[in-house]
Order: sequence, then C-alpha cells, then structure tokens
Amino acid sequence: MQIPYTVATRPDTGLFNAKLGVWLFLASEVMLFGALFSSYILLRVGAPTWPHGYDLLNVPLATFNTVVLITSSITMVMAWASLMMKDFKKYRIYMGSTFLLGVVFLIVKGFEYGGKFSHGIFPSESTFYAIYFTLTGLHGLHVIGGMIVNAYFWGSGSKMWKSEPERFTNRVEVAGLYWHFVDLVWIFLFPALYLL
Amino acid sequence: MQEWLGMPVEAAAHASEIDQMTAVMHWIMLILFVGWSIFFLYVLIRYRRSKSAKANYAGVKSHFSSYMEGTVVVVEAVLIIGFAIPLWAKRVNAFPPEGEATVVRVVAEQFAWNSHYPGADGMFGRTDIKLVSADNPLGIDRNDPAAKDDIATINQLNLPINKPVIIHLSSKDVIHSFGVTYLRVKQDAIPGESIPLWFTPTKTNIQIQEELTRKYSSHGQTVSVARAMNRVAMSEYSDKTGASIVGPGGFIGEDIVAKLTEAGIREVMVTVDHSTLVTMREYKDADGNIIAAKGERLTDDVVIKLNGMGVTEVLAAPDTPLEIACAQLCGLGHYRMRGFMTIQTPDEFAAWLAQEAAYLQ
Amino acid sequence: MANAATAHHHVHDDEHHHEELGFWQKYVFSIDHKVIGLWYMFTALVFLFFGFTLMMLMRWQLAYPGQPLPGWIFMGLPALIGIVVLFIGGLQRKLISLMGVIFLGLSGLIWYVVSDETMMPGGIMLPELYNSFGAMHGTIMVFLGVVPLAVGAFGNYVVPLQIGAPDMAFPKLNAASYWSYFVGGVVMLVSFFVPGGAANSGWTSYAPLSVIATQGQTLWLFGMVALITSSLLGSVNFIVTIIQLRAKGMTFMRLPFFVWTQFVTAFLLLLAFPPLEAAGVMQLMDRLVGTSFFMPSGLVVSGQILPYTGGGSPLLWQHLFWFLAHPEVYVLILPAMGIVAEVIANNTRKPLWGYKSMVYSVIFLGFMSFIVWAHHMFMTGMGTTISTFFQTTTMIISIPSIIILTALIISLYGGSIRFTTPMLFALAFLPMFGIGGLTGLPLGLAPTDIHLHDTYYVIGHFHYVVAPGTIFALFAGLYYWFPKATGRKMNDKLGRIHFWGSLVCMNLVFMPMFIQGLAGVSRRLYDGGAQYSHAQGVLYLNEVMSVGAWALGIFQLFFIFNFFWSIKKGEKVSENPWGATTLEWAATPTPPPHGNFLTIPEVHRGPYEYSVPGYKDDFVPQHVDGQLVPSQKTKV
Amino acid sequence: MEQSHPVDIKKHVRTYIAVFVALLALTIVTVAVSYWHLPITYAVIVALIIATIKGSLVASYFMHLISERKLIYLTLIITFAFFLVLMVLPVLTVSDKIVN
Ligand code: HEA
Ligand code: HEA
Ligand code: CUA
Ligand SMILES: [Cu+2]
Repeated sequence: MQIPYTVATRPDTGLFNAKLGVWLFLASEVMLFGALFSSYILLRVGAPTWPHGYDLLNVPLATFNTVVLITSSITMVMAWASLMMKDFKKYRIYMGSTFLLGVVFLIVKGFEYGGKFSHGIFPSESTFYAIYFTLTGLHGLHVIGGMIVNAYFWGSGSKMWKSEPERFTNRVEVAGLYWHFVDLVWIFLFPALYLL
Repeated sequence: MQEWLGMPVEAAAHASEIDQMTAVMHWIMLILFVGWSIFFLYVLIRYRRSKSAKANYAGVKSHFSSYMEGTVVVVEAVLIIGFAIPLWAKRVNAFPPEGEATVVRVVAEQFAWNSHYPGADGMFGRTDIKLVSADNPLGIDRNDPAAKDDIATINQLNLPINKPVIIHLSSKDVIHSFGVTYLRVKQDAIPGESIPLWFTPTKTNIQIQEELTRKYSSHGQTVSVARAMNRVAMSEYSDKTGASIVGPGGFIGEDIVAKLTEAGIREVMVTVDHSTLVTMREYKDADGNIIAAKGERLTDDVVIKLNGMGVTEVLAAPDTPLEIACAQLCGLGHYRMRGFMTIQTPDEFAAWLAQEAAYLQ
Repeated sequence: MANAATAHHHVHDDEHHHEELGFWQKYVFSIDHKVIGLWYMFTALVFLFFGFTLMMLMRWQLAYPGQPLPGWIFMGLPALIGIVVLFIGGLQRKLISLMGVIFLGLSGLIWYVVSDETMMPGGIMLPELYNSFGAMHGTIMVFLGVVPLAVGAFGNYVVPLQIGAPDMAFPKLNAASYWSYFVGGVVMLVSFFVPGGAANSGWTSYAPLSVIATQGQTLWLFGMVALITSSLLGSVNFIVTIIQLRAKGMTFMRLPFFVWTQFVTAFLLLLAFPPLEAAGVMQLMDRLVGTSFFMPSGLVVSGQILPYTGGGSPLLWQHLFWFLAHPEVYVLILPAMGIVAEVIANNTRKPLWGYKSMVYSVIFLGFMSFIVWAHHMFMTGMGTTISTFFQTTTMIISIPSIIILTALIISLYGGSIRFTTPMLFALAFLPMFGIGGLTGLPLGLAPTDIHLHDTYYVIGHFHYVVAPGTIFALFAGLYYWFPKATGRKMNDKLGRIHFWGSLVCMNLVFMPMFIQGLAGVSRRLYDGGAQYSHAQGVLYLNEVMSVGAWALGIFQLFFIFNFFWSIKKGEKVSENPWGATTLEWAATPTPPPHGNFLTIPEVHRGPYEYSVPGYKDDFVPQHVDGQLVPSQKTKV
Repeated sequence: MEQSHPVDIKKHVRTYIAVFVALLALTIVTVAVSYWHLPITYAVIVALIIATIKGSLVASYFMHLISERKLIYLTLIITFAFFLVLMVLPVLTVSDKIVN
C-alpha cells in the first residue's frame, strides 16, 4: 500500500510529508546550534576577559565567505524556481553554481583554519578559539552535508525530473530549505564570532 | 510525623524549620495518597466485572475532582510562599556579618576535606595552587603576613556552639558536596567557585552522642567459620586432640579458619564489630575496678571483658557523631570521603585553636 | 514473533525452509514499521535485562560489602534463560533461537566482567567497577531500555495502526533510526572491554569528573551521540506520521490517548536532545583536544596541576544535561501513561473520563518540562530569585500529572472492570506512580531538598516512577499488544504470578530507600553507607533491598519464559480478542498484513466508545459508520 | 508553493533578487559598524538587530516562510520559545549566585 502525501499535499495541513519533516529537522538544528550559542554567552559572561573577534580573526575573509553563502542561497532558490518554470537546463546551471559556491566557502574556511594551525593555534588555545572552532566546524560539517545532497540532485538524482518532475521539484525545495538554514546559521555566527 | 519519618538528630538552629516543612509536606502527600487509594480500592471492588456486568457510558458527573485539583494548587502555592521561599532566602541571603561569626574556608579534594582557619588576625592568608604539596594541601603562602597564623586541618573541622558559622566552600579538582546530616546542611563544592554557606550549631558532639545513645549487644554473634574470617573469637575452640586453636580475644586469620574447618567446627562465636562506638557510661567489675570508663572505645577486648562479667548490653554511641558526608559522586573514593566535625563549647574551641597555633611555631 | 510480521503469518510446520529463505530480507533489512518495532522491542528488552543484571550485581556489594561475589549465579541466570529459550526456539524459530544465543552472549559478557581480576580481585567488586556499573545501569535503563521500548517499539508498532496509516511516513528513516540505536548500544557494550572499564562518572557524567575519567567515558559520549541521532530521526518520523498520515475522519480529538502521548513525547525528544548532543561534542573536545568548556582553570588532581586554562564552567554541563534529562524523564512516563489509558479504557469497558482534559494536560506537561530542569541543581549555589522560579515551575508541573492520574482513576468509576493481566499491571501503575510522583514534591522545594538531595530518597522517588511505574506500564503494553503481533495470547496464570511477584518485590526494593534517604544516607556509595554513623540505624535495610531485587529477578523468569513460549505455543486468539474500539484491533487482521490494512479505514467516532447505550456490542469500533441509535450522538 | 504558476514565479524571482541585494547591503553595514569598535553592549545590540533582519529575510523569502502553512508557524513558534529559554535561563541561573 502506498504511503500518502509523499508528493501531493494533504488538504487539511497543506503540506507534503518531506516538507514538514525537514522543518522539524531544522527545528532540532535550531536547538543544536542554540545550545552552542548559549554556551558561548554563558562562558563569555562568566569570563573575566574576552577577546574581540576582529582582533584575532580575519574579518575580510569571513565577510567574503558571508557573501559567498548568501549568493549560494540565491542560486539555490533560483534552481528551484527554474524547475517551477520547467527549465531544466537553467536548473542544472544554478544547482551547479550552488555546489561550487559551497566549495569556495570550504576552501576559504580551509585557508582560515590553516592560518591558525600554522601559527600553532588550536582549539585548546583559549575558550574563545574552542567556541570558534566548534561552532564553525559544526557549521562546516553542515555545509558539506548540504553539498553532498546538492551534488546528488545535480547529478544522478536529477534523473527523477524525467519520471516524476513534481516530486523532484519538491525534493529540491526541501534541499533548499536545509541549505538556506545553513546560510542562516552563518548569518548569526559571523557577527557573534568575528565582529564582537 | 517527624518520628515516623525518622528524621535524624537536629543539631543546628534551622534544622527544626526544615524538618517541620518536611513533615508538613509528608502530611499533605499522605492525605492525598490515602484519599486516592480509598477511592481507588472502592471502585475496584464495587465495579469489578462480577458485580457490575454493564459499564456506565457517562461515568462520573460531578466536578469534585476539579475542586480537589484546585485545592492542591492552593496548597502548593501556600507551600512555596509560606515555607519554601522564606526558608531558602534565610539560607542564602540572611548571612550574619562575618564579624559575629566563625569564618572558615573549606576546600574539597579527592578525597578529603581541607579546612583553613584565618587564625588570630582573622584574615585568610594568600593561597596559590603552585604551592600545593602533600604537607600543604591548601597551598597556603606562609610568606604572606596574613598567612603566618593561619591554621589548616585535614578532615577535621572544629567549631564553637551557638555562634553562627560561615563556610566558604570550594574544590580543587572535581565537584564534591558538603553534607552534614545532623546540621541539615548541604552545598556542592564546585571547582573555580567559592560558595558561602552558614548555620548555627546548637549541640556539642557530646550532646549529640547523648541523643544517639543506644543499647548495643556485647554478646557477640555466632557465624559460620567462613564468615568468621578477620573477626575476633569470644570463646575457646580446640581441635580433636584438645589443643587450643583460638581462645577468647584471639584473632581469626586464614590459618585459624583452616584449622577450625579441619577440626570440623562449623560455627564460631565472634565479637560484633563495635569499634566505631564509645561507652556512654562507666562499667565496673564485681570488685569495683573500672573495665570501661565513660567515652571509652568498645574495642574487641573491652567487649570480651564486659561479656566475660555477664554484661550483655552496653550503652554506647558513635565515636564520631558529626560527619561531613560527600554528597556528590567524585570518583573511586567518593564513598569514603568522610570528614569529622567537632562542635565544642567556646572554651574548648579556644583551647583547640591555641593548641593548633602552638603547632605552627 | 518470527512469522508474525510477515504477510503470510500462519506458517505451517512443514514450510520452515520456506521461511528460512526470507529471513534476512524479511526481518533484518525490513523497513516495515511493524518489523522495526519488533526489533526495537527485542533489543530494548535485552538491554533492560542487562541493566537489571548489573544492578543485581551491585546489590550484592551493597548488601555484603567487600565479600566475594558468587559470580556464577549472576552469569548462570542469563545462561539458564538462554538455554531454555534456545530449547523453545528449537531450529524452527529463527528469532527465538537468536534471542537464546543473545542471552548466552550476555552471560558471557557478565562472566567476563565478574571474573576480571583487575576489577574483581578474588570476586570482590572494586569501587571502580561499582561506579561504572552504576553509571551504566542508569544509562542502559534510560536510553537503551525504556525509551526504545516505550517509543521505538510501542510507538513504531502501534501508532501507525491506531491512526490508520499504511506505515510510518519515512520507512527508510525509521530503519536508519533503529540501526543508529543499535550502533549506540553496541558502543556502550564495547565500553565494558576497554581499559578502565565502562563509563564510571554516573549517568549524569558531571564534569570535571567525567572529563578526567577513563577511556570508557569517551565511548559513552560516542554512544550517546548515536542514540541521540536515533531519537531525532525517530521523533521527526513520528510527528510527520501523526500529522500527515491520519486516516480520513481521524481528527486530533479522536486520536487514542496513546497516540497523543507519543506525539508530545516526540516533540520532547526533538527539541530537548540536541543540546545534549552539543554538550556531548563539547565534552569530547575537552577530553580529546584539550579545550576547557567545562573545566575551570587551576585544577589540581592528586597533586598535579591540570593543563586546563580556558576558565570553563562545570555548571554549563549540568545545565545542558538537565535541559535534556528533565524532559527525558517525561519521555519515560508519557508513553507509559498512554499505554495505561488504553488498557484501562478497554478493561473498564467505558470511555476515558475527561479525555479532553487529559490531552490538554499532556500538552501542558510537555511545555512545562522544558523550564523546570534546574530543580536538579538547587545545591549548586542558587540565589533566591532563580530558585523561586524553578520551585514554582516544578510545583506547577505536578498539576497536569495529578489531573491525568485523577482522570484515570475516575475512569474506573462505573466501569465493568475485567482484571486481565495487562489490566493488573495498568492498575498497579496508578498508586506506584502516585508514590513516586508525590515524593517528587519535597524534592521540588529547595529547603526540603537540602536534606534529601543526593540521598536514597531521590533514588526511591524516581524508581517508583520508572520501575513499578513505567516498567509496569510497559509490561501492561506487552501483555496487551502481544496477541496483535503474534496472533497468540500470553499465558494468564504465569502472567499473574509475574504480576504479584513483581509488585511485592518492587516495593520491597524501593520503599526502604525512603527510610534510608530520610536518615540521610547518600546515594552512589560503594559500601552502602557502612562507614557513616548516621547510616548505622538503617544499614540492615541494604540486605532487605538486595534480597528484594534478586527475588524480583526470579519473578522475571516467569515473564521471559511465558513470552517466548507463547510466541510458539500460546493460545490462538480471534481478530479482536479484547473487544477493543481502536483501529489497530478493530480494523485490521491479527497479525496485520504488510501495509497494515486491507483497505484504509475511515474514522467516524472517538477512540473509546465502549458500552454505548442501546448498541448491540459493548464496544463501537472507531471506523463503524453511521448513527447507532437516534438518541445517542457519538462523543468526540 | 506547488500550485503556483510560472507567471507568478517570475514575480518571485524579482523579490529574490531584491532580497539578495538587501542581504549584501546589510552585510556591508554590519561589518562597517564593527570597525567603529562601539562599546560592547551597543555593538551587540546593533549586530543582533542586523543579523535578525538578515535572518528573517532569508527565512521569509528564500524559505518562503511568509507564505507558509500555519502548522509550520506553530512548530517554529514553539521551537523559538524553547530556544529563548535555552539562551536566557542558564546564564541567568549562573548569574544569580549565593553571596554574603
Ligand atoms: C519518569 C520519570 C520521572 C517523573 C515522572 C518524575 C516526576 C517528578 N519529579 Fe523526578 N526525577 C526523576 C524521574 C522522574 N521524576 C529522575 C530519574 C531523577 C533523578 C536524576 C538523578 O539525579 O540521577 C529525578 C529527580 C528529581 C528531582 C531532583 C532531586 C535531587 O536530586 O535533589 C526533583 C526535584 O524537584 C524531582 C521532582 C519531580 C516532580 C515534582 C515530579 C512531578 O512531575 C510528579 C507529579 C506527580 C504526582 C504529584 C503524582 C500525582 C498522582 C497521584 C498522587 C495519583 C495517586 C493514585 C493512587 C493512589 C491510585 N525529581
Ligand atoms: C528507566 C530507568 C531505570 C529503571 C527501570 C531502573 C530499575 C531498577 N533500578 Fe535503577 N537507576 C536508574 C534508572 C533506572 N533503574 C538511574 C538513572 C540510576 C542512577 C544512576 C547513577 O547514580 O548515575 C539508578 C540507580 C539505581 C540504584 C542506586 C545505585 C547507587 O546510587 O549507588 C539502585 C540501587 O538499588 C537501583 C536499583 C534498581 C532496581 C532494583 C531496578 C529494578 O526495578 C529493575 C527492574 C527491571 C526489570 C523488571 C527488567 C524487566 C525486563 C526483563 C525481565 C527483560 C525480559 C527480556 C525478554 C523477554 C527478552 N538503581
Ligand atoms: Cu567527594 Cu564525593
Ligand atoms: Cu527533573
């Protein structure tokens, strides 16, 4: 027997399963990062002295990364929009660039980390760095996760466009929701760690 | 109620308040529970299948339960406003001025309680973890003038009676908890923090011991040979040839156990372990010479002597009635992280301080 | 149970080979919620048993401190069970036989632990071992035993059936959730073999102790991360299933109460667990890469100055832990309440009294449980303002529990009560939870908590809610839904022995804890308090409790035997043996086919339409159509 | 969103561009402000406000929250409530310590 509302939306809720699912998942993600932010606040309030992010970290690089993520967000939403407009070619382009922007983000992060490590700065350096590495590291993992999904929908996953276009569009929308969330987390990470 | 609950000795000014509140709580709990239970049992019997073949679709109509719940809400509100908040505020806000109190630093570590008295000048000397060593567990910097007269003890906290005590509690390694049952005091000792707590002792150790005095059997107990290991025999045991294996007062080690089993002896009379007790009155033998003075430890041979002259019950109390229990899991030795507290009269306390100060020179 | 979950459930003894073929595909890699539910159940039951065994070992040390422990008895018990179960299973029943083997494995593990000279020289348990057993007992019982059984097993098996869904919303995710749980469990078991043994800093793993603890703690943290992942996947799945896959006409106010409890529980898991995951990651970093989130500067451990200089906060861990762990305790109790409600409604043959108010109470309970956690931390040096806040919320949260319990008791009034085995357990749940819950109140008020905190009173409090509370409810559920999964009934006589034995022994174990607690005996004491003068008067109780615990163990044998024996030989039952109204019984064959329903039912009335005046039977299934008698309108 | 037609999708696209530009602008602003080295409290307030605006832009347009179903709103409101609890209560608790 088929599981209902995998593609169509349920009349009374107006949602298809995966969409509700991903929102719930994001809710739990909010609490996950929330706990880390809470720890950041608690430790910073408790600490006798706390460095300013901009004194220790590379703000321009991070600003650039912010722009990269924002851009990847819009390419992502454009990818979905192209599918809505039944334009598969555009979709491939946009989805592809979303992925590539992810790569750029990681490369930049790589340089940032590398810079620290080469100066012998590791998470154990100070609680500031501990928080910095944990938060950005966890965020990085989320980026990687998102990129894997996007790569799949760009590549072999996109076969579904032929068979079930609507379902495929839904999937891309859901993947998009996750990707935007990753962007959203960064929007708060960035000032919290680099600018304050 | 407090008797039923078996609340332990109260040796601090605020203890009775806490116990009264505990008693009130348990009264309420009891009333609720009994009420519910009666109704519960009634319906179980009244509406069992054999008695009521057909169930009633509608069930209870009255709103009694809502009133009951309403009452519970009110009662809980009263408990919070009337008892909980004021009592807690008194514990954590109403500290007496340090001038009028005995002030001590207590620093917990795995697995001991270090106490630090400010000494005559009433000022705590500088401490530094770099100075910590086996013979200076607190890391007191003796070059600091304020530290010169500071007194430090391990697992021993002497305090004067009827005068507020303020303890600044902290820890060197992990989280411990400073719990003294008879004083109704408990406070976690958290590394990196110094948390104050206060109380006013109202009974000396002696007085507490008097309250704790109970009859203990000096009769010994018969146990299987296997269980008699490392205990002290209370009568003569000899092998087939009649040669003595162990006599009264004899320690039963591995070899003795072997011999006994070999001799076919199944059970042995041994002393009950009273080593943590002291007698609470004097015991003389027939011709008047003292066997056990008041306050003497009930060691095995004392027990045997007493038993030998037919004293089968001894009035005794714990040797160290007031103990600091560590009430937070802190590692392997958590269970034996036990400090001792001595509440004494002001004079005794002064004397003790003087004596400790003398050691410093 | 083997064939139970398959589409063709009546396998005749002559088609075993037939069954053998399908075993792996059908069970191990199945994504059918019923099969996954059963896997959850078996795994969780084994862990429950293991957690209990650890405690039976500890109880020896508590009763006879420092005396050599007769290890062979404790490893003999599971060995015996294993052999009996193998015997029952024979070669025909893959699953039963497998369970037999697992029990033998367990006894092997126990043998390994008790015969380890470094941990038990001369059969005498060392403090290390006692602490690690204590921590693992807590962890296993909570995270590997009760939650997987209450949510993973019952939730998985029953919820889709009760709401009229063909399966869970995301079957693959469902399987992933189970296997993630499985991995977590294996990691926890493996930790018994690493140097220093399993985690030994209590199930609460308070820093700094846990950060400087032995290897086992690292594995504990990895295990927890796996378990948390499992719960998160599960909870997303449950919520979506309940919201999206309800059959036509199954409005929220027509959901069986059990579904409601699972719904709220899922939200608790979804939102309370992530912070602990974060905390776990941070503790791992403290342990592995030398950060100091939870480590204040200037720690001196046995004379050595530790290299932690970040100025971390030990209380941060406690906040993140209890932010999960308090909601977690309601995760332990809500499904239990749900099961009890189902069983009571069914066996009183009348609708639940105040269904609506119960539903609202559960929702309210869910909300409140997020803002009471610091009542576990009154002794960490809390000021008046904040402690007032947490005391108040703690008192408030007791109200919905009272409402629910009261509603359940009142539901008995006017019923026609059948004392079936599941009903016995469900009824016993009420007063037992009552005792546990009421003793929570003095703990919830800071001044009284001063005396009771970290004493056996706390242990008594929560064991009354989880052991004769939750565990009894789970037993009720097992006896109640067993026929659904197997088409057979568990033996009633054995069931009753199991019930009365367990009831008596549970109280024998846990009632004395209050006495010890009030006398001031601390928990987590390797020698049960033997050294403390204030404990002397109540020390004799340690032996009483231990004997009680072992007797309790003996009575579980009746259950285990009954359970496996009935899978094979239990008396066959009709489609709806209990005469129930809810869909899982009324609207589908027993056991249900793959896809659950022959045709997805449509729901027309509330969940507990028992003894409707003027209707032919004393129960009206939810999917029965139309007005029954003009006079009577269906209750929603 | 599934039912919406290519036509109004085109409208959407325009909004997306606008949002994108706004996000870039705000990013520049927040960075610029950080170079003034305001006193920490003000810095936090400003940074938080800007971040919140950016966040809600992303959420409401890229993630279509403005046109989302109320079930989703409900879930997120609950989550947000607990998020606030998590942000505020622990730090409040550790700041309300016993002192004499
Ligand atoms: C299922 C688990 C569960 C449940 C439901 C509860 C319920 C409650 N708990 Fe408990 N609690 C734990 C599990 C649970 N707890 C655990 C595991 C710990 C210890 C953790 C550790 O330190 O290791 C703990 C510890 C704990 C503490 C910390 C103690 C300390 O460490 O000092 C506190 C303090 O406030 C507390 C309070 C409460 C309260 C007020 C309730 C309330 O919700 C209770 C409300 C219920 C009632 C008031 C009962 C009403 C019903 C009736 C009266 C019906 C009677 C019916 C008949 C007689 C037929 N609990
Ligand atoms: C859900 C939680 C749960 C449950 C059910 C139990 C159940 C029991 N617990 Fe435990 N316990 C804890 C959670 C739990 N406990 C926690 C969190 C702690 C604190 C740990 C710490 O200090 O960190 C603790 C601590 C704790 C202590 C204190 C140790 C100490 O402080 O030093 C004691 C002491 O007696 C104890 C005893 C028991 C006993 C006798 C049971 C009995 O009720 C057990 C009953 C079990 C069963 C009845 C099993 C039934 C299952 C089967 C028979 C399997 C059948 C299998 C098949 C059919 C395949 N527990
Ligand atoms: Cu120190 Cu327990
Ligand atoms: Cu709690």
